[in-house]
Parts: sequence; structure tokens; C-alpha cells
Amino acid sequence: KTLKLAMDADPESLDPHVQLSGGMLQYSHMVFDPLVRFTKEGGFEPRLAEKWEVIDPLTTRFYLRKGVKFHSGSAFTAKDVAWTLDRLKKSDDFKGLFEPFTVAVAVDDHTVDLKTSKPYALVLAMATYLFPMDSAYYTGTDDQGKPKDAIVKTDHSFANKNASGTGPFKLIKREHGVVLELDRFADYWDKASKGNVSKIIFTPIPENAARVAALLSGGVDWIQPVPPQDYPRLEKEKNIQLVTMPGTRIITFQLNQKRKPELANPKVRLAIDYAIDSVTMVDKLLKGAATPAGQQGPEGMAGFDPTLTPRQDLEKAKALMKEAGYEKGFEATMICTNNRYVNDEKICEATVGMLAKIGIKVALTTYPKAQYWDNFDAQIADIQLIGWHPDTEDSANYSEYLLMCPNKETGYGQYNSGNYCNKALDELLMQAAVETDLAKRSELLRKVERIAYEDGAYVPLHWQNLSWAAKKGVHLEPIVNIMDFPYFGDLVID
Amino acid sequence: MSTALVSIRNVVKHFDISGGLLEQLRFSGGRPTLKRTVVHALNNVSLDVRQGETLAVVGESGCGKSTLARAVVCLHQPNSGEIRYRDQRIDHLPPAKLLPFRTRLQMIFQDPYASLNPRMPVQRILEEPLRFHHPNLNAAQVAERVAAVMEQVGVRASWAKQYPHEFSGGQRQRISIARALIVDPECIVADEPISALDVSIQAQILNLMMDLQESHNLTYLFISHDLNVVRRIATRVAVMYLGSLCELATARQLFETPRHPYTQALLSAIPTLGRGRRKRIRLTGELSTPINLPRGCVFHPRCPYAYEPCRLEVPSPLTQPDGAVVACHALRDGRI
Amino acid sequence: MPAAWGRFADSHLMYSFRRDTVAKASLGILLVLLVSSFACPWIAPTNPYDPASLDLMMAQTPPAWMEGGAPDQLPAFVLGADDQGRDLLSTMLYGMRVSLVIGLGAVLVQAVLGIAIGLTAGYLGNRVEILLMRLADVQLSFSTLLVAIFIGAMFRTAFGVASYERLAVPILICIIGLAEWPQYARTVRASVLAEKKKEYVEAARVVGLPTWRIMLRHILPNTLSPVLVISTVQVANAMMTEAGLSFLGFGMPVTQPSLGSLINAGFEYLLSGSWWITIFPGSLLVVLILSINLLGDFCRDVMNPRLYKGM
Amino acid sequence: MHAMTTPSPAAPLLEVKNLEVSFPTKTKTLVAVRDVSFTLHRGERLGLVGESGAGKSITGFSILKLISRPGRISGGSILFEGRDLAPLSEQEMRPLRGDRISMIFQDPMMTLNPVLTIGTQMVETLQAHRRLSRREAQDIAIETLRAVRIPSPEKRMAQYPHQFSGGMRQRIVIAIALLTRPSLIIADEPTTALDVTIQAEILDLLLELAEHEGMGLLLITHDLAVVSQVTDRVAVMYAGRIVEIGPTEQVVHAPQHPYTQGLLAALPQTHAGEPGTGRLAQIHGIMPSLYNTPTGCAFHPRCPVRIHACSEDAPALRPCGQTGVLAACHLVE
Amino acid sequence: MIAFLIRRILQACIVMGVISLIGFSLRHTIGDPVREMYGMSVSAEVKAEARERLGLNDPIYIQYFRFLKNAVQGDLGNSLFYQKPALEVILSKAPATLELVFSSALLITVLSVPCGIYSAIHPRRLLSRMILGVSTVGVSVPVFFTALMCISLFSITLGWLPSFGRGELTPLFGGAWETGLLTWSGISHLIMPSFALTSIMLPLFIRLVRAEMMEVLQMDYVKYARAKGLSERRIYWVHAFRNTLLPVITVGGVQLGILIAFTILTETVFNWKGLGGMFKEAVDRGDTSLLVAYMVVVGALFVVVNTLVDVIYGLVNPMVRVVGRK
Ligand SMILES: Nc1ncnc2c1ncn2[C@@H]1O[C@H](COP(=O)(O)OP(=O)(O)OP(=O)(O)O)[C@@H](O)[C@H]1O
Ligand SMILES: Nc1ncnc2c1ncn2[C@@H]1O[C@H](COP(=O)(O)OP(=O)(O)OP(=O)(O)O)[C@@H](O)[C@H]1O
Ligand SMILES: [Mg+2]
Ligand SMILES: [Mg+2]
Repeated sequence: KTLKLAMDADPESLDPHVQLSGGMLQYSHMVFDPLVRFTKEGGFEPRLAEKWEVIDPLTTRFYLRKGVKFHSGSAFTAKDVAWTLDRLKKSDDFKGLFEPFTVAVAVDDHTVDLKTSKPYALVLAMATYLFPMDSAYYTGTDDQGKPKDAIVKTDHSFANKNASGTGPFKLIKREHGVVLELDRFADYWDKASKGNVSKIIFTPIPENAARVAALLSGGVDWIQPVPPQDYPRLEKEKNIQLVTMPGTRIITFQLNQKRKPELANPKVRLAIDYAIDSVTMVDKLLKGAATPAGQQGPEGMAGFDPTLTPRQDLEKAKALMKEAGYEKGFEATMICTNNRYVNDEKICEATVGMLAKIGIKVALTTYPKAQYWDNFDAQIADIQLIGWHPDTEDSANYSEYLLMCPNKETGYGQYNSGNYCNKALDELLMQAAVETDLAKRSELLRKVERIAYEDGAYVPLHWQNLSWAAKKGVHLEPIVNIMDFPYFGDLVID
Repeated sequence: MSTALVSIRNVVKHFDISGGLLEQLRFSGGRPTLKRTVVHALNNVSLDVRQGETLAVVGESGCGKSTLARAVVCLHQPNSGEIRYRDQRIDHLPPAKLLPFRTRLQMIFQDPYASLNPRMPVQRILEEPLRFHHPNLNAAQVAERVAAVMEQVGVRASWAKQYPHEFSGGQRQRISIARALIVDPECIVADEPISALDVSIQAQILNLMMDLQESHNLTYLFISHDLNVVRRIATRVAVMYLGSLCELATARQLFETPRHPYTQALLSAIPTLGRGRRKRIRLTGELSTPINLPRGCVFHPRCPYAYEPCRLEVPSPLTQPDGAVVACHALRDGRI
Repeated sequence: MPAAWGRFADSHLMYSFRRDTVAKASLGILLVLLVSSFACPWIAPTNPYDPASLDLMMAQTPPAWMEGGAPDQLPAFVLGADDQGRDLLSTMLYGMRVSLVIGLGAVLVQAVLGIAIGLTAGYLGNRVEILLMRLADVQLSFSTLLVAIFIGAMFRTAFGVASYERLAVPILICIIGLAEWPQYARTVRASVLAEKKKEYVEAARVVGLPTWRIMLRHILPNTLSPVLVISTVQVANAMMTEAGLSFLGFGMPVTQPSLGSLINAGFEYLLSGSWWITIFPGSLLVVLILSINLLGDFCRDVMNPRLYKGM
Repeated sequence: MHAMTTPSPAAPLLEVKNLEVSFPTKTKTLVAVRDVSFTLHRGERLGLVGESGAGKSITGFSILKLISRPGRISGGSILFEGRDLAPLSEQEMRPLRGDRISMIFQDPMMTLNPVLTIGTQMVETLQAHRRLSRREAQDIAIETLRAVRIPSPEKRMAQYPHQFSGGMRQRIVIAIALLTRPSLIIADEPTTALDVTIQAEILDLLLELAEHEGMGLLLITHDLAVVSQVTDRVAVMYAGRIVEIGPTEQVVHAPQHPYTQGLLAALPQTHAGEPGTGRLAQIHGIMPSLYNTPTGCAFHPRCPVRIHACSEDAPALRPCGQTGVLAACHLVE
Repeated sequence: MIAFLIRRILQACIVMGVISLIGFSLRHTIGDPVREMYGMSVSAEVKAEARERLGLNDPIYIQYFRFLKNAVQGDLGNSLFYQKPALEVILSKAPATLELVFSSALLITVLSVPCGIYSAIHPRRLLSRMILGVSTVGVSVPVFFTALMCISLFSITLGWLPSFGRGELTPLFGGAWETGLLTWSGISHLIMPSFALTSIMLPLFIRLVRAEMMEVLQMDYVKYARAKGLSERRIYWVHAFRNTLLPVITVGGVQLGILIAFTILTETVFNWKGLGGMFKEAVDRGDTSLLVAYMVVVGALFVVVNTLVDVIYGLVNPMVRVVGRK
């Protein structure tokens, strides 16, 4: 059966190591297979690794599945895993993530040891990013005399144009930005999978309305993401099913304490948090397509604290402003993207209105994403919007980038444009980084969230929901998950 | 000739119509060359306009009459040669230095519909030159002068608020004349002032011009293609052909004894009232254009008397015993 | 002045106007729209540009007569509310004012630039002309959107975020003005070339008037009627361009929506049933542009049917 | 074609009776031509002279029923070879135009379509009226071009109008008029746009051909001298009416109507005697606009000899003695 | 003729040079491509390094000269996102846009000529007024509005026409050109986008044809053609129409260039994978090399179209014959 698929963008490349992005990972799950993968519930499910064990604090051993074939026909062995890890560590995008790993040692053809430099809690989580590549296929030089394993972002490379993985689908045709055609791989190892999709035709449709229209008019069978304003319409439609799920991308405002002295006052920051009504915002602007947030990590992630609920109280906000001595309010500037997050512009617009109610006059400027980040880094405004999705699917990641004191050397606080800096919080995070006991670690992270909450370190708004819509008969529900990597290999179509 | 008011000396005027560098690019024999397209509008013309006379310039369309007129009033800068006004060279003066001569030399144009700015009422059209040249006049003086001039040309002063489109062609031509008169010039260059008008109106304008000449002691350089008109008004007549002067003589000499073959042909072609016509001289041969001027005498391809030297050499204007100037090899060599 | 008025009233233009129902109707509609948009601070039920007036709870309230409308709050929310909870009617009025200001302002900029360039090119001719007209060609071969994106980004960097909101209107005016001057330049140049040949220009030169004076006092007034004609079309175009820019995310700041950005913002709700958010401003924009276009067509038909942009 | 009555040799070729042409305009109806009557016999050449706007062209065009909208023939009849053209429809007129009646326009620059070769423009005329193959039509065209003295006509057929000089173009227009051997040619100012030397040639040619082919010629011009050289009879128009009509010789040498007299007197060549002397006789004022023609005789405001009756009623054409001249003036006996 | 072409080529070079210079000097304002090329969590050094490697840190003029040097050799730089030469990307997208533009141009021609001529010949008839009225309404509706309304009506409600993409493509010229014009699927995909694109230009052309035709019908040679007894058909279609064409062609050339610009909006809405959509994408991603290349190519296209227009003009107008339009 053929699945006509439309997403907002197609993978940047066919080389899974060229860029770390949602699109690339979605693609990787189609054409490649990871060692292990997340289940819907957040647990781990064996894929190419049948089982695994921790040999010592620095070594995890993976037992690989036998009889697995690459699309090129060569057999999958431990050597491929070692080769892939090596390559990952050369990739600009992935080398940060795989920093803790030192080497993968092939014990035998079907056993491989992953070694880390210090005890590391997230070995398995990282193993979900390890999509073994066909080392034989990617070795040697191509017809232009370039090495086939080169990772090249902006130019021609063998891996950008060709792919051989062990995944359920085999590359047939790819026209960048136009179409990606995949066929079911006949020798796919997972015979247990009920998946019956024999062909995927993947078209990127960046424009929201166009994407929805394509589904409505029957031009495609599956779209993602679905713009929230169209939920009611799609829900009404009998032939269409819509599935949403809370995601892990948190949307926040950062309040720049360095630029704007007023914002260095925690009372003002809290007042702002109280003034912004994220519940109504989610309800009205996002049609419930998000979960109002009071902290960074959503439920289910380590460090989630159910008591940290979204704050909303206009009177309290006014009182706080008064206490802080800004009864009359002040002026501030704000920048936002206008095509990066779901309805980002509208959210900011509404925020301006809400802040006006406590006397803060906000001048809002919005940018397309291509121009946004330079301005974000330059911290050109007092209040800046940022959304964050942890690549590691782990909650410490949020704080490391968004809350820790900015430090050029270590790279911590790289996106902390609020310049919030709290040594205690940094300390807790450093501890959590080396804590392998998950419960203890979770406790540390909970503390982090609480400190930030009480300090008004930033303004949490909501977690964006993930959304998919498909025609009836496409069994969408079972294969989607909060990481937004639908496992199309397992998709069943009636 | 001490009485010369305007002297035109060996004036050459070419118009380069070849456009930008890229448009000149041609290929000849596979090699790129730059080819210019030049209109030879005036080739070495010399004339004197004497004080008080009416010098008429006649010739067929495209022979350079208007170009000559425009060169005299310094609208065109000649490529070579000089224009003198009372022995002062004026053709290369910068606009500021030229201003004093602008009041002495004025011009009347052919098309009564195009020569008045349609967005200005008559009053402003007439005021503008006056105010410009005499900034110290006060409003009353200006108004008085405007009224006086309008009176002189026979336009009612009460019409000063009207716009040009509210007037007939003849009246517009009168306003044109008034505009030229208002700065009190000595010499007026009139470029076919009556050819766009009806016969009955033509007579009115011609009479007006003659009246004004007397009352203001004007000198006219009168451009026309109508030989009948020229015969009436001109003191002397210059005949031009393809940018060259063929013959210059007093009106009587010219109409009684035309000497240049072209003048003869021209005169024989004028339609006259009644059947009894003089024998027409038939011109044969291709018409030349000012872009590809024939070598030698420009008239030779159509000239019944053309012989060898005409094809080779440009005839120089020779003064005849009776004072007429004729540029013709055949005449010089006594063949006619 | 009365004389001039009398002449105008007697003119061919006025005569044809009096007989043309469509033209009269469009002028009427246009006047109503103009007046109501510029009087919006007094007639609009709320001030939608005041962020404090936003009430997200009212977001997407349907028009008062529909189920779920808010008839108790009249006159506010007659036509419902937009996605931010602004009274739609007020927002449309304010938005129309912004659109009109941008349209008129941009046309002014275009006209000044285009006329200056067209006049110089046409009158001086030769090298100047070739240079300027090449420039216009280059400019034409970019799309307005492209130019707008470039200039917009530059302006934003140059003026900083704080003042962007305040300067958005003048910036958009400059952008659209800079992007579309060639239309004027070409039209003006064409008519200057025609006028230049006429003898009244030579007469002015014979008088000895300086070049600039001939250009400004004699030639310019005679090239204005085509300018007037294309101006109507250009106002409509400028408003459309602004809408297009909003569509691509380069338009007015979201807190001060123009009609164009209002339509765009509402578009996403079209399929979901909140049709009024886009249909009302959309229809208003169409009516506004249509009335301008119809007037422009009328002027063109009467004054010079052969005037087309870019000729 | 079937309706064509066989022309009786006695009937005049063209007989215009009380022709009236009017242009309904926005405010009122403008009568451009009023009560015009004349006859033209086979082989005869009639001149129509008058100032600009006098209605000459309109009269000419109305014979072919080619008056541009909103103008229309609002009265009178046009008998061509005995048949009234006034009530005919476009469809019925088409076979006549260019076949029995040809027309020559004023400006040869504007009459020939600039984007078609002259060959095309000649052949299409022939093919519109005759069942001819392209080849045959071309041969006829070449012959005709030769007749109007265009050198190497075969080559010239493939050229475009702008490749010819003004005089040549006018010859081509004449050639096109002659293609179908019409019995009447209407020439509207055929030489006004040309230089004198060329004008003389064209007039000679026209005269020669008209005589040779025995065609009727209606020559419209404002130049009395031209008329006097070419035509047998002449009609003088003023403000939409014929004020004098008669044998050319008579009209030119002994004009009856004050307007004709004034016109002739105003010609610069009239007193051919002394060049450079004296004023021209002039008619004061201008021709009235057709929007407000004065009551009575339209010429009376300018007339030097007007009497009281002139401003009251319009005089009809009346014969002046035995000269064959008709004049519309109260003073003519 | 050769001289004419060389002249045009030189002119194109100048135009493209100026365009590229402008594009180049402004390109940093469009955005930073490196941002889009790396994941968010990639460290700042890595990105800085990448910028250095790509030469984005060099002074603009050095970058420009590098660009010029390569451009002379036909290399307009690499598209950072398509990972191949920008020119190649553009060439692969161009057929889609050209098909769209030319089908619109065809539609415009096919519709505007009869409509314009009809309303010129019968200016007072009801139908003429309706043609003009409807076309004015058409031009008053923003393109994207028209486009979305079309989708909502014809694709979603009625389900007649597909809403996005180009449908089934047939490779031509060994795959260099993929055309949608040979299959029904391809054509059905083309209908709405070209209609939307047509709607903005059609009114202008109808009025243009009408005005020119009316003007021409006043000319002496039309009257003369009548006087020669030609049929109405021949008068309108041979005598008047040929002359009407001249100004229409001249304006058309310029407008065709503008049409290319308008594809940005249309292609975005219809997810038409051509130059316009690519342009929008490149803006979103800050793919500056691609943008500069796009501008250069569109500039070249503009000159090519104008040259073609001049050639056609020359064919129609014997007075020009490829010496250049004035
Ligand atoms: N500004 C100009 N640029 C190019 N060529 C010109 C210009 N002015 C005149 N010419 C050319 O110079 C030649 C002489 O022109 P000029 O106007 O002097 O003739 P003319 O005798 O006045 O003719 P006419 O009787 O038609 O007015 C013509 O061939 C004309 O085309
Ligand atoms: N289409 C028209 N609409 C209104 N009035 C017209 C029209 N055509 C001609 N006239 C009027 O008819 C009158 C006679 O015009 P006609 O063309 O016959 O003059 P004419 O004697 O041929 O003059 P000319 O010597 O200028 O050609 C003019 O006064 C003119 O105003
Ligand atoms: Mg002249
Ligand atoms: Mg006439």
C-alpha cells in the first residue's frame, strides 16, 4: 500500500549525520534503524540491539541482532556500529551529543561495547540516535574522487545523495525539497512488524494551509504537523483522524536582566509571569494544541514537579509591580519569530496585550527565523522568545542551554539570553550530569525546576503539542510518539 | 557687409542618431565595428541676414531649414562654423552669457497648437519672458506691457486669463508672435509661421507680420516652403537643398531669373491659378536622404544638367555679377 | 480659484464623470471609506492598537447576529472579534487607515522619485537617460517583494527593535516606494519625451529660461495627467503589495495590523469556521481597492486610454 | 451586385442631393454638412475646396458611407450610377468600396498600413472584389505600379511602406485606387502632405490617369491653385455648405460669392506683380465653429458686403447669369 | 542580428553584474545560513568555524570578487541547503516556474486578445462592460486570496482539482526538463495556479489590448482598409490587430518579468516546486548563495524575455527589424 505523506519540510540530507534536526531523525527512522528506540511510553525497545547490559560504569554492552541486512545487501555487524559511532563523533552536529562517548569496541560480529569517559546516565537514550550505517557501502571514494564517508553540509557528497541502512524503507528517488520516494525493503529483518506500507511518497509542503488543504482534498494521506486552528475543521471531517500529543518543546520568554535593570528585580519577573495567562493563550490561540507549562520539562521527564503549575493572577501581578516600585510600569522591547513555532507571532502579540495590563508597554518586532537567531544572540531586545526541545529527550538539557550562567568556554547557557545566573542552580546541574542513579538525578533536577520557578528565571508558556492527521484507515495512533518520530515501518493501512 | 545683423558662417550641423555604444555595434566581415548614423542636416551654410530685411529660406521638407533657424537662436550648437550677431560670436556662449542676445533674437514656431504651453494662461505665457529678462519690473508695468503687446498683435487683452486651447489657430499664432515681441527683439526667426493655417488666416498673419516689421523695425529670418508666400514677403530668398545652400538672391532676381537648376525646378512646380502653366521641369532620379548624402553636389542625382564635376566636388557658392550667390558647377562653367 | 474650479467643473473629465454611474458610485464608496478610516479614533468602538484593550477571552467571537456572538456588548463586536480578541470592526477601520496611509505614502514616494528620475532622464537624454533607464530595468527585474525583503531587513537593523514598531509605517512606505518607482519613471519619461518635442519647450529655451525651470515649470505640469492616472492604480498596487508582504511575514507589526495583515492573520481560521476574521477585512480591502481601481480606470478611459504601467 | 441597375449613359455618375451629415454629441447635434448637392458626370473632374473644417472630407467620406461614429447621414440622397447609397447597409456598401469607387487619402504616411507589404495591401484589395488567384492579382498589381511609374515594381511589392518616400507612397495609394478600374475616385487632399516638386508630379499623374481611364474624379483640397489646374468644375464649401459651384475657369476668374472672392484675393500669388510689396487682402475673423453657426448666411459676420437679409435667412444656391455658376448669396442676381 | 544579440548579451551582463552586486552587498541582511544548517544545540565554535570555512567572514568585497571570478566560469556558488551548485538547483526548478508562467502567459494571451478586441470594437455593449468590470474585480483581489479561495472551492469542497504540487511529470530532453504538460494529472495540477497567476495580469492586458485596438481603429489606415472594401474580419485581424500587437508586445515583455516575480506568492500557496517557492524557502533559510543566484538568473531571464520580445517586435514591425526598440 502506498502512503502519501506531507510534512512541513523534508530531510536536509540523506546522510543522517549531516544535521541534527527533527526531520533528519524522522527520516532516519524510515531508512535506518537505531540500536534501540523509545516506546510510546518512554521506555526503550530493542531494535538492532537485541539486548544490552552495563558491564562497568563506563561500558555498556549491546548484543546485536543476527541476520540483519543493509539495503545494499551486505550484512550488519558490530563493525558497522563502531564505524558509525566514529563517524558521529566527526559530525559537527552530533559530536556534542556524543561527547561523553569515547569509542565503540566490536567484541565480535554481533557484540559491541560502548564506552564513555565518565559515568553517564543517558547511554541508552543516546543509543536511540545511533543508526548504524553500512560501513562497507560508505567506504572508498565516489566517482568524483571524494571519500564516500565525508560529512558535507553544503556541497556534494556521496552520503548526501545515497543511503544504505537497515531500515524498513529503501530509497528510490529523492529530489531535494520536492519529493522523497521510499519502497519497502524486501529483506527487512523485522518480520514481526505488521507494517504493510509498501511505498512512501513524501512531499514537503511548508505552507500550513496548503498542507491541510492537501489532506482535505485527498492529495495526501498523512500530514504533520497540523496547524491548531484547523483542528476543529479536521475533527469535524468524518474521513479524517487527528491525533495530538503533548510534546517536549517548551516555549518560553527570557527576560534580559542585563539589558533591562527592571527585569533584574525578581518581583518584576514574577509579576510578568503572573500577568501572562498561558492557559487562555493555549486555549484561544492554540486551540488547546499545547499544554500550559510552569516548568521546563513536561510530565514524564526526569525532574517533573507536579506542584509547579502555571501562574496566572492579574491582581497579584499588579501588586508585585507596585511592590517593586513600578506601579506605573515601564517600556520594554520584545522580539519573536514569526515562522518558527506554532503561532509564535500570535502568542507574542497576545503577550504584549497582557503585559500592557500591568503597565509594561512592549514594543514587539517579529522576524522570520532566518533572521531571528542572530538578533537573539545579539540580545537586541529585553524580552526574547525561545522554544527548546532537548535533543537528548532529557530535562537537564533544557537548563544547560537556557538557564545556566552563560559561559563561552563550556558552552553552557548558550541560549540564555535572559542572563539569569544562579550558582546554586548551576551546581545542581553539574551534579546531575554525573549522577547515574536515575531517582537521585531526578530529585536534583526537580530542585532546579523549583529554583527557577521561584526566581521567575524565565516565563514558561507551554509545551507545544505534536499533531498528526491522516485519512481514516491509516492506523496512525500506534506509531506516533512524543518524540515525533512516527515509526512508519509499523504503519498499517486498511 | 557691415549691415549684417546675423551672420551665419560655414555652419555645419550633424545629428548623431546612432544611440549608445552598444547600439552602434555592427559586424562587418566578422569583425566588430562601431558604426555611427549621422544626419547631415546642415553642410557648410553661409548667409547674412541684413538689418531690416526679410530673408526667406525655402526648400523642401527635411532640407535643414528648421535646423538653420534653431542654430541661429542657439537652440542647436553647430558642429562647426559660427553664428555672429552684430559681429559678436554667439554660438558657443554659455547660457548665462547668451541672455542679452535672447531679448534681441526671438523665434516664432510653426505649429500653433504645440508652441504654447497648454497649462499656462495667456497672461503667464506672455509674462514669463518679460519677468525673466526684466526682473525689476513691477506687476503693473508687466501687466501694462502685456496688454500693449496683445493689442499690437490683435488679441483682446480681456482674453489674458484664457488658456491656449480656447483659441483658434490664428489667434494662437498671434499669441506666439506676442510672446516673441514682448522682450522687444530686433530680429525674429520665424519657422514656417503660417504653414499650418488656412489661406484666409495666413493672409491675416502675414499682414500682421509685415505691419510689425514696419512699426518695430524688425528683421525677419523667414522660413517657409511656400514660394508664393515668400514671393510676397521676402526681400531676399535663400534656397536650400539637403542641407546646402543652392542660391541666394533678392526676391525679384530669384523669381524672375532663377539660376540654380533646383531653383528652376522648384519655381516651375508651384501651382498657379488657372490652366495656363509654365512648362514644368521634370526631376528624375532618386531622392537622397541627409543620412546618406551623395558625394559632390547634393543635387546632382536629380539634376538635369549634372556632369562629371558635380559627382566629385561640392560646388562653392559664387557671387554672380548682380550680387546673387549660386552654388552650381554648371553655371560656373557656363553650361547653363 | 473659483474660475479654476469652474473650468474643472466644465471639463470633459467632470462631464464624463457626471454621466458615469460606476465612477460616481466608486467615488462615493471611496469617500465613505476614506472618511471613516481617518475618523477611526472617534467612530471606532475600541482602540485595537492599544494592547491593553486586547482581551483574549473574546478571541474569535462571531459577529453579533450569529450564535455565540456578543450582542450585549454592542457597538463593540458587531462584526465579531479577531483571533486576539480585538473588536473586528475597529481593527478593520484602523487597519484600513494604515493600509491607506501606506498606499498613499508609498505612492507619494514612488511618484517623487519616479517623476524626478523620469523627468531628468527624459529631458536630459543621452547618457543620463540610458543610465537611469537601465537602473529602472534592473529594478523592475527584481520583484517588489525581493526589494522589500532586503530593504526591510536593512531598516530593521538600522533602527533597532524599540523604534521599529513606531517606524513600521514610514519604513513600509519607503520600501514600497523604493520598489516601484520605475513605473512612474517610465511613464513620466515617455510623456516627457513627447512633450520635449513640442515647440513650447523650445520657445521657453529661446526665452533663455534655465533648464531646471523649463523642466519644472513647463514640462512637469504637462506630464501630470498620466501620473495622476497611474497613481490610482499604484495606490491599489501598493496596498496589495503591503498585503503580500504581510503574507510573507515582512509587513506591519502584528500589534498594528493593516488590512492586509489582518487578512493573513485570519486566513488560518478560514477552514476552521471563523470565516469572519478574514472575510470581513478581505471584502473591505477588495472593495477599497476595487473602488480605487474603478476610479483609476475611469480616469484612464477619459484622459488617456493608452496609459499602462511600464510603458 | 444583383441590385445594380445598369447605368444609363445619360444619368450622371454621381448625384448628391441635399446631403446632410450630423454628429450627435454630448450636448447637441452638430451638423457638419448641410444641404449639399452636386453632380459629377462620367469622366468629369470636380474640385471641392474650402477651409479646414468646412466639411469637405465629411462630404467625401459620406459618399462611401465611411463617416466615423457617431456621425451619420441624416438627410438627402447619394445617387451613384443611379442608385441611392444613403440607405445601404455596411454589407451592401462593401462591394462598392474600392471597386466602383476608390478613395485616396490625404496623408500617404498614415494611409498605408505600416506592418503589411505593399504587395499584400494591393493583392488584398483585388481579392476582395475579384475572384483572382494570388498570382494573377500580383500581376495586375505590378502592372498598375508600373503605370504609376514606380521603378522595378516586382521588387517593390515585397517592401513595406516605410521603405518608400512620401511621393512614392502616394503613387502607391493611387495605384491601389486604380487597381479595380473604378468609375469614381475620391481624392481627399492627395498632395497636401507633399513637397511642391512632388506635388506637381502627383497632380500630373492623377490628371493623366483620370483622363486616360475616363474616370470621374472628386478632388478635395483647400488649395484653389491645385483645383484650378486639375478640375473641370469646382465647388467651394464654407461651414458645411456649398457656397459656390461652377466651371473652374469661371469660379477662379470671376468669383461670385464674397467668400470665394475673399479667398482668391487672400492668395499670395494673386497680385503676382511686385514681390515684397503691399499687404494681402484679407478676410477678417475666422470660420464659425459648427457648434454655433450664425443664423442666416454662415459667412455674414465676415462678409464685407453683407446686407440685412444675410443674418436672417440662409441663401440657396442660385444660378448667376449664363456662366453656369451657382452661388449661395443674397447679393447674386 | 549577431550584433544585436551581442549587444543584448553585453547588456544582460551589465544588468546581472549590477544585480549581483546589490544582492551581494545586501545578503547579510537576509539572514545567517549557518544558523539553519546546524541544530540548535551545536556549539557556537563549531558554527563560527563553519562560517570561516564558507568564507562568510571575509569582507564583502573579497566575497564578491570571489563570486564574480566563479560566476565568469559559470559557477554561481553552492546552495548551502541543496548541497549542490545554485545554478543546478535553479535549473532544476526553472521548468516548473516556466511552465507555470508560460501557461499563464498563454492563458492571458488567449483570453485578453479576444476580450480586448471585442470590447474595443463594441465599447458600449453590455458584454464589454462586463468583461472590463469582472477583470477589474479580478485585479483587486490579492493573489493569495484568490488562490486560497480556489483551493477551498475546487479542491476541498468540490474535489475537482488537486490542491498542491505538479502531479505526474514526464521527463524530456533526457530528464533535463520534467514537464507536466503531457499528462492529464500534470495539466489538472496546473489549472489553478496558472489561473491565480493569470488573474492579476489579465485585466491589465485586456485593457491594454482594448485601448490600443481602439486607438488603432481610429487610424487612417483602418479607415482606408474599409474604403478598399475589405471584410470586417480582415480589417480587425490583419490590419488593426497586427498594429495593436506592437505596444502589447512591448508592455507584455515587461509584465512577463513581473509575472515571474508574482510566482513567489502563487507557488507558495500551491506548493508548486518552482523558482518562486524556492525563493521563499531560500529566504526562510537564509540560503544567500541561492538567493543571489536566483536574482542573477531572474535578471538574465528578464533580459532574455526582453530580447525575445524585441525579436518578435521586429518580426511584427517591419520598421524595426532588429535594430532595437525605441
Ligand atoms: N534633433 C534632431 N535629431 C536628429 N535629426 C534631426 C534633428 N532635427 C532635425 N533632424 C534631421 O535633420 C534634417 C533637417 O531637418 P529640419 O527640421 O531642419 O528640416 P526642415 O527643412 O525644417 O523640414 P520641414 O520642412 O519638414 O520642417 C532632417 O532630416 C531631420 O530628420
Ligand atoms: N468624428 C467627428 N465627431 C465630431 N465632429 C466631427 C467629426 N469629424 C468631423 N467633425 C466635424 O466636422 C466638420 C467638418 O470636418 P471635415 O473633416 O469634413 O473638414 P475638412 O473640410 O475636411 O477640413 P480639413 O481641411 O481640416 O480636412 C469639422 O468642423 C469637424 O469638427
Ligand atoms: Mg521645419
Ligand atoms: Mg479634410
